[in-house]
Amino acid sequence: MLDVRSLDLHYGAAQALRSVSMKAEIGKVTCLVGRNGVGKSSLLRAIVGLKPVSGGSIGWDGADVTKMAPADRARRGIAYVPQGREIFPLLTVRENLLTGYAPLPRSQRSIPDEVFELFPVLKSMLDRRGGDLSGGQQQQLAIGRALVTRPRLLVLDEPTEGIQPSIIKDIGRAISYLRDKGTMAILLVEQYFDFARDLADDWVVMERGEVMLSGPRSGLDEQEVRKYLTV
Amino acid sequence: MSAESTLLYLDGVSVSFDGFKALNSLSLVMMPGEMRAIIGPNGAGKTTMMDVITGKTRPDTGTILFEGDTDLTRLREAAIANLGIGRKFQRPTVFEPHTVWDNLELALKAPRRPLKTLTYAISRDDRSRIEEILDITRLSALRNRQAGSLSHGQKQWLEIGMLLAQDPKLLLVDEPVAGMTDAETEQTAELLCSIAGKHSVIVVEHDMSFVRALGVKVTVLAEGSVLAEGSLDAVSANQQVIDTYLGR
Amino acid sequence: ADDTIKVGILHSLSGTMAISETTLKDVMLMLIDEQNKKGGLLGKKLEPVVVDPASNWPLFAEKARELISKDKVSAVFGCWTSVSRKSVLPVFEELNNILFYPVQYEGEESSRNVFYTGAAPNQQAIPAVDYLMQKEKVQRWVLAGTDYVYPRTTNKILEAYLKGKGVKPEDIMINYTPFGHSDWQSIVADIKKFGSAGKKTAVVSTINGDANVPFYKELGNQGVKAQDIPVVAFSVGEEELAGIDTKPLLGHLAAWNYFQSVETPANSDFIKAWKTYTKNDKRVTNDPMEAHYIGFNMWVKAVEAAGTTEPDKVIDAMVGVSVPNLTGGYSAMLPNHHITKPVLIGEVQENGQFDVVSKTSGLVPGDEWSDYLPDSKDLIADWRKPMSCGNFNVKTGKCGGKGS
Amino acid sequence: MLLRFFLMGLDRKAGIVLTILAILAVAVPVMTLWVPADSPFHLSVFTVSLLGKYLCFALLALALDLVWGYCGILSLGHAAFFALGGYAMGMYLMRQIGPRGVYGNPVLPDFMVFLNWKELPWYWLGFDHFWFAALMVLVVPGALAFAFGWFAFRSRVTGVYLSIITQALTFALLLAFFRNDMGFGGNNGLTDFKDILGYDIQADTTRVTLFVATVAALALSYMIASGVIGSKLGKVLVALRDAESRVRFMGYDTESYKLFAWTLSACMAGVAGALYVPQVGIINPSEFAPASSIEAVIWVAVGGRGTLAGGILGAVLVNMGKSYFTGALPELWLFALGGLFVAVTLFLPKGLLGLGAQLKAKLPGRNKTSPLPNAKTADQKGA
Amino acid sequence: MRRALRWLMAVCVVVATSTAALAADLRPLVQALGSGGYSGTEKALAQLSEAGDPAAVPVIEALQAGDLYVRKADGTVVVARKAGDAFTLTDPLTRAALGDAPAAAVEKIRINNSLRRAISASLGALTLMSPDTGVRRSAADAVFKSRDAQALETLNAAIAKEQDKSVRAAMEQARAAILLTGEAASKMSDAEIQSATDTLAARGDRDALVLLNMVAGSGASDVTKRSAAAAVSTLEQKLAFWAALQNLWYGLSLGSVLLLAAIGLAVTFGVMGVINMAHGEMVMIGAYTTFLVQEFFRAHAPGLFDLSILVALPAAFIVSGGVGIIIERSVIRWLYGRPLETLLATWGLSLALQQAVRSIFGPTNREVGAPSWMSGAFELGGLTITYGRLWIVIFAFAVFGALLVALKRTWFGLSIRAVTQNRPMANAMGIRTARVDALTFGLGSGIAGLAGVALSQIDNVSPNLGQGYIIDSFMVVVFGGVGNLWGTLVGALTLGSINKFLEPYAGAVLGKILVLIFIILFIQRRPRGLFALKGRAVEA
Ligand SMILES: Nc1ncnc2c1ncn2[C@@H]1O[C@H](COP(=O)(O)OP(=O)(O)OP(=O)(O)O)[C@@H](O)[C@H]1O
Ligand SMILES: Nc1ncnc2c1ncn2[C@@H]1O[C@H](COP(=O)(O)OP(=O)(O)OP(=O)(O)O)[C@@H](O)[C@H]1O
Ligand SMILES: NC(N)=O
Ligand SMILES: [Mg+2]
Ligand SMILES: [Mg+2]
Repeated sequence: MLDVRSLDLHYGAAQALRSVSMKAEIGKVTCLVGRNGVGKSSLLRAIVGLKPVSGGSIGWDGADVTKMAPADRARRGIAYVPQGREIFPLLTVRENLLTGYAPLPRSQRSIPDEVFELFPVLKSMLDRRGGDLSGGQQQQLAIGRALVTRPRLLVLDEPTEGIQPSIIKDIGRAISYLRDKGTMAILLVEQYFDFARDLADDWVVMERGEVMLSGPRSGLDEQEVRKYLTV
Repeated sequence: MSAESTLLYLDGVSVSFDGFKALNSLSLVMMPGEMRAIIGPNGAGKTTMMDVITGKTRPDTGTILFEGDTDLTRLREAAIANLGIGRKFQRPTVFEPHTVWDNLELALKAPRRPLKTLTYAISRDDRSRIEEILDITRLSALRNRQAGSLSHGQKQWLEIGMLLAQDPKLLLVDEPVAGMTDAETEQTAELLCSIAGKHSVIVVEHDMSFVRALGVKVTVLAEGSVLAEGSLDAVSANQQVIDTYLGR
Repeated sequence: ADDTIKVGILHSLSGTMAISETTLKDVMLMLIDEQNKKGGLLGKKLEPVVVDPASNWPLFAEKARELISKDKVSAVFGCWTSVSRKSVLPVFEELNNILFYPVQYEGEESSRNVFYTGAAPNQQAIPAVDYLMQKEKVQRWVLAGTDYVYPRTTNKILEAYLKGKGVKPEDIMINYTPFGHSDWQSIVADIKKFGSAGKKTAVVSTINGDANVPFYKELGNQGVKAQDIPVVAFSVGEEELAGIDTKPLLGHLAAWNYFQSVETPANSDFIKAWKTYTKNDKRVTNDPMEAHYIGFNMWVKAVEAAGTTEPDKVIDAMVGVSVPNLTGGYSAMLPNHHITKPVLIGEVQENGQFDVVSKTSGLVPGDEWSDYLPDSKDLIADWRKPMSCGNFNVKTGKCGGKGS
Repeated sequence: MLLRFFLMGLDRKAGIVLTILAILAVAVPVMTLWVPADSPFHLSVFTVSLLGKYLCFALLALALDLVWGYCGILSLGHAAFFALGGYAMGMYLMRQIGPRGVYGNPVLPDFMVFLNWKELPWYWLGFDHFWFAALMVLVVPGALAFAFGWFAFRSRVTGVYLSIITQALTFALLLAFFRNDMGFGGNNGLTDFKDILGYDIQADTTRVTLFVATVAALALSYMIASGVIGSKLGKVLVALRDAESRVRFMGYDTESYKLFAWTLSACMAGVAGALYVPQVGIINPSEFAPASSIEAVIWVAVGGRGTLAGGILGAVLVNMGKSYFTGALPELWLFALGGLFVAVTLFLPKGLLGLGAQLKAKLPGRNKTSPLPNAKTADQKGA
Repeated sequence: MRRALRWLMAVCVVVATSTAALAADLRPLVQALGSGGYSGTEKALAQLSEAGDPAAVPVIEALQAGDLYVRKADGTVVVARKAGDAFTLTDPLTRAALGDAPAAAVEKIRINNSLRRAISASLGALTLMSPDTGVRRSAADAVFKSRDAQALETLNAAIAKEQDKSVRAAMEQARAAILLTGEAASKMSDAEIQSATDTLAARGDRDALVLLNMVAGSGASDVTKRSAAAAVSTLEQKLAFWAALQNLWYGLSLGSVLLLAAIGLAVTFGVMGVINMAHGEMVMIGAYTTFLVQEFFRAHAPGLFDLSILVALPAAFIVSGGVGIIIERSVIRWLYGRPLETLLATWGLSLALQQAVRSIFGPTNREVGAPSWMSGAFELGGLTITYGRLWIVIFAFAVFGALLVALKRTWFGLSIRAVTQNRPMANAMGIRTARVDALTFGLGSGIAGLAGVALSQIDNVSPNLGQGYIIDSFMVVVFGGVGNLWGTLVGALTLGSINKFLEPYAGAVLGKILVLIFIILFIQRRPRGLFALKGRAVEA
């Protein structure tokens, strides 16, 4: 289980997160929503270790990973699909996927079938450079790459951005499939509310660097959540 | 169809990368004041089409005319932009070291020659225009922030603002609402509708509710050429479009 | 303080010239140290002031100025390249101080404030060519040099000299290479080719320090033997050879005014002192070091004669001063501020030393204005009063070059 | 309009820089020429020349910062323009020697005489007039920069490719000027100057005047540079530094913008070189050495890139350090200087001028900043 | 038939004279070697070889080796070999031991170039009959060079006796050389002249050309001249062809040197994006490591000196690589994402490293020797190929190949590329970027160290070594296209060849200028280098 406690985070002098606490459980999809610039991506970056925090703690699987390097968190099963894709532009699609081997022992180093089932286009473009792909294709690659690491915590930052509707649906199905396997905690940041609503087991709603609401879907009023997303 | 009286005229445009045809004899016509939504699978060639129009990529074959007689394939990017073609990129690209205000000031319609910019002094009109855009994009409070420190969505807005400031005849808008909340999406749709008429707009989006809100003719691109064209409802009913794009 | 006499040392300790000049700084420190052990000069201790002009020519001028006006040195020993000397020259003239310049150079200069203790072209190049012509019966000449003023001028003089001796233009090949040139394959091949016309051929090398090691390595590898095509060099001494395996180079030549291998008591003392001073048994000595040795001793003697370190007095006292050199004779300061030197030709030995195969019978006086260049053959320098002129024209009888 | 242009660039920083320069321009002559030599306030002529040299380098650094700091063109060949300006001035000074050369030839410089040149090459004509030489100081580097930039920018040569061809340019010039056949004195260069505009070049008053001229040139260049930077053109430059193609899509012809800044910068560098030569007394091809250009880049980096004043500060401090260390620590100074460069990059990422901003940023948010790349590259890089 | 008869007669003469001469007759001649300076020695040597007694061979060899001394006390010429501080003396002719003598008691008989030539000539003449094939062959070569007419008779005899085909050919060439250039030429028949020129022309090398040229320009008969001139022109054509090939080889060889120098930079700069001004110093450190390794061999295992380079290779890789890792961990790692600042820091490091080496090893050149298998040259057709260059070419390609495999085919290579393209994301994928960075920089530096080993064979080992290569290396990497190893390969070879192609026409200086201008113009046409990466992936 991911357990974030009173996290503070700064960009220079500006504070982006204020005492943020939240949880994400295995076998559940936790949806993090909020308007532009409230700090969702910042929180995810803190969780995967790309942005050092200035206070608070991040627990994963019972261990404190607050100070751990991103690579070590990846080795503990945390995988990240960043906002803006961040694929390796000059590596081929295949090589991009292979980078997912890094945290795996040699015996497990293979690309899971579900990657190509989910994103058949990747299969046909294995030798194309990642940077040459279209925006949506890159997004698919970024998700596929994360899946190669066999994560137990999958952190997704707006994974549907730029993706065609049919594949969004596929991604939705994939996420529920992964959740239903029950081995993975999924933390999803999503602006596309309908998509999020269909998947969310738990909600976390942020505003101006703070968590305003959180809890299981059953316990929260959807209108309440939406309120934080309107202008 | 003749190119006269059209704003933008694409005929038989093909582009290939190392043998891969990103655009395959694409033809498309835009009238002055028209707004068009373009949808299509990832990799269909939508962004490539904008690259070709704006001079970023040179087509292998095909005709691209602006306002009936200007051959865009011969012009460099800056010249094309100066004809009145503005663009918002799929990935928000803003001038990160500059403040939000300066970003808009740079985008603002004004002479582009070096010596003119050297002696440029901002006028009252220009000032109020920027204020207005800040207002529209809800960035007023962030006007002195460095663009580099904006969040993803904020940058999207800034880029839309820059496009407005440029005041082009033709706006090419690549995925404007990616990363926006549903409410913002609606606003953006309204915004685009309000500028159409005076301007021509090509919008690329995957968000169907947004496309629906625009309420304009839709062109579906697939594998580098036009698959279907018509109202959103019409194309949505097209089985091919459903299979390759919308899904079930 | 006033109880010491300061001596400036202006040699590059970093940059491209450090490789050559650092040794000269060391030898100056040793000479000053020895002089102090002997009781100093005029009852005062000598104090060396070392600065690093870093192989940067304008910095040479700046440092010279600093030594003279800030440190108030009585004389400066320094420079290696001609351009560094050219750079400091106006400074020494303006501030009226003394520079001892220890390296062989192209000539065509005589300043009241500079004493040239290295060889002028007639003290190195011409005798070397004479030797090859007479002893090796050389008829065909390759003049190979680094592309800068010293080689250019020297080659100009040699070309004129050779032509004067009846060498045909097609028997002279001139080749220039950039500083630090390291790929000598084609040039060595060209030399071999040029040498295959059936006439005895030799190479006269004015290749600058750095480029020599790769040059000689290539000569060795391509099997250019001294017996077939001898190379005589003017810038290759013991120090340069220390970096090369000399076995394949046996018999190639160098012309200098001093070799470490010369067996005289003065020289063995000097070598011993040098090895002791540097605490390194393998350190070699070379010609510019001897030049500093001579220059320093001349200065000491002149200061003693003048009873002061005041530059004007010392400059006047310098002319005519004669001190022992390391090759068993005396070198004297001439009125043109150049000195008399013996010219030695040495052949490279397996141990990296030179075996002297020829020595001029007497001392050769340094000729500042070459007799082989049309515009300088009428010029002489004589810094004695009342002439006191660096470019006196014997034809017009006027000071100031050709005049007009 | 011109006035407004200059005023535009006048912020607080410019005020400080110009004030310091003004003080120098007044105090240095007074302290050198009128304060008695035994007074502690007396400045020796030696120091004045040294200061003059630093300020010439400062002008070069300023010119470089204009293109590097603001247009992102890392020139590794800027010393070429400096040297060309220097040669233009050197040629004038050579011609001023007249019959006072060692061979007494009234027309030919000494090096031409002893290499048997018969007449002055055509490109030396006119350099006996100061006005012509002064014009060439601007025109030669400017024209070379214009031609080079015109091709390079149009071909969209950017980044390291541009840097390396600027280096190739200066290296080629170095080798060319080494050649005696070029008629610029080969490796020995031009030296032994006698006077400038009829005044003895070694006279104290001349030296002080040259110093004041350097200060004035630096001040004027600073005003021009900061005027340019403060204008909208300056903003375009900064914008294209990081996102050139984006600027193009907005309708700006980025090539002409770069060309403008590049040529302006080259002219400034040329002026710096022209002022440098009479003060150090020699110009030789080693000024073209790639290392000279890299050193200039280093000054800017040390002072703070993209700040204008930083270049000036860096050039003066590094060169003062060099002057001092080469005298005080002749055997170790490279460690000191090398260490300084490393330390600046590690501890002052924005250079000396960035120190203030850095401290300010540190104070309120006592957070540990990431040692790894700034968040910026983490998020905004990529395809 | 008539010729055979003449040879037979000649043999008889030779045998007669050699039996007639006795060791006792040689004694005064040997003694004369020690007096009269160079010219005295030379005269005595001439008489000694005229005597034609093989017994003189060891004496002359001792003279050549510098082992012949004069005992000061009585002026006797002795063979002296150094034994500790003193010399062990033996009689040059009888080899009888003559006891020891202190260094001061003997004086070396010095030789100069003309003596060396005379020695080779007389040794050649005297050893033509040696039982050892190798000795006979070099004797023939020596006679060919000396063209000593006195050797003619011996030569004829030797040819008659010679069984070995190639030695015989060499002897015949020597004979032809003597005949054509000596006085005999005027007495020869046209056919004989023709056959002699043919023999020489068949040799087909520059030495033959020299001779034929001499003949063509000499005072010989018109027929001789004409036939020589004809041979000259065919030979010249042939040589011109080989010269063109040779030039190609020079280009390849210079290209390999550039490749070696640049390839480490292709990693630290091309792949990692560090503007590594200290690259040259890594090369230098490799060269100094070679020096240290050789010092060790010289001191402890002089017999194994030929292996020193093989030991130096891994040593240099480790030392330079280690220094690289230290630099990366202490400085570079703070600078990722700020590529321009790496220029400043590595420039500072480069200054400090140069000075450090200067302080430790002194400013002057250090001697790095060539193992025997890297010395000298061999002929391949009309090409002269030096072993040193050949090995460098092979080595450069080997290093290139190994690096290519490492980067393209291994997990480490993939991590390197991932990390350098997007460091934070690679880290988030689980790649330990710190380690990869350190190892990558270490790899680049280590390769630079390897280059240092190779360059130590052809260049100065001095603190400035690296400075001489840094600019060329950057040119190569950029010309080829940053980040593309193949570009570096092709770039290096192209620039090397162009340089060598231009050099003969333009001279080294102008040639270099032209190459630089070529690079500038080329980059205008291909603004991202020869092997430019294209497409969206790079533009963004
Ligand atoms: N590199 C940065 N430097 C300074 N401030 C930053 C930086 N990145 C983000 N911020 C600021 O931190 C705040 C939170 O940003 P964050 O990216 O976490 O927002 P977000 O919730 O993900 O928004 P979006 O929905 O637009 O992606 C924003 O106000 C943003 O301006
Ligand atoms: N430089 C290139 N090299 C190879 N393939 C390329 C290159 N540029 C584009 N492509 C390919 O061309 C196709 C069209 O890409 P484009 O970006 O135009 O698609 P798109 O319609 O904008 O997709 P999306 O909706 O995902 O943004 C894609 O399959 C892409 O992989
Ligand atoms: N004077 C010389 N050797 O440059
Ligand atoms: Mg975000
Ligand atoms: Mg797209």
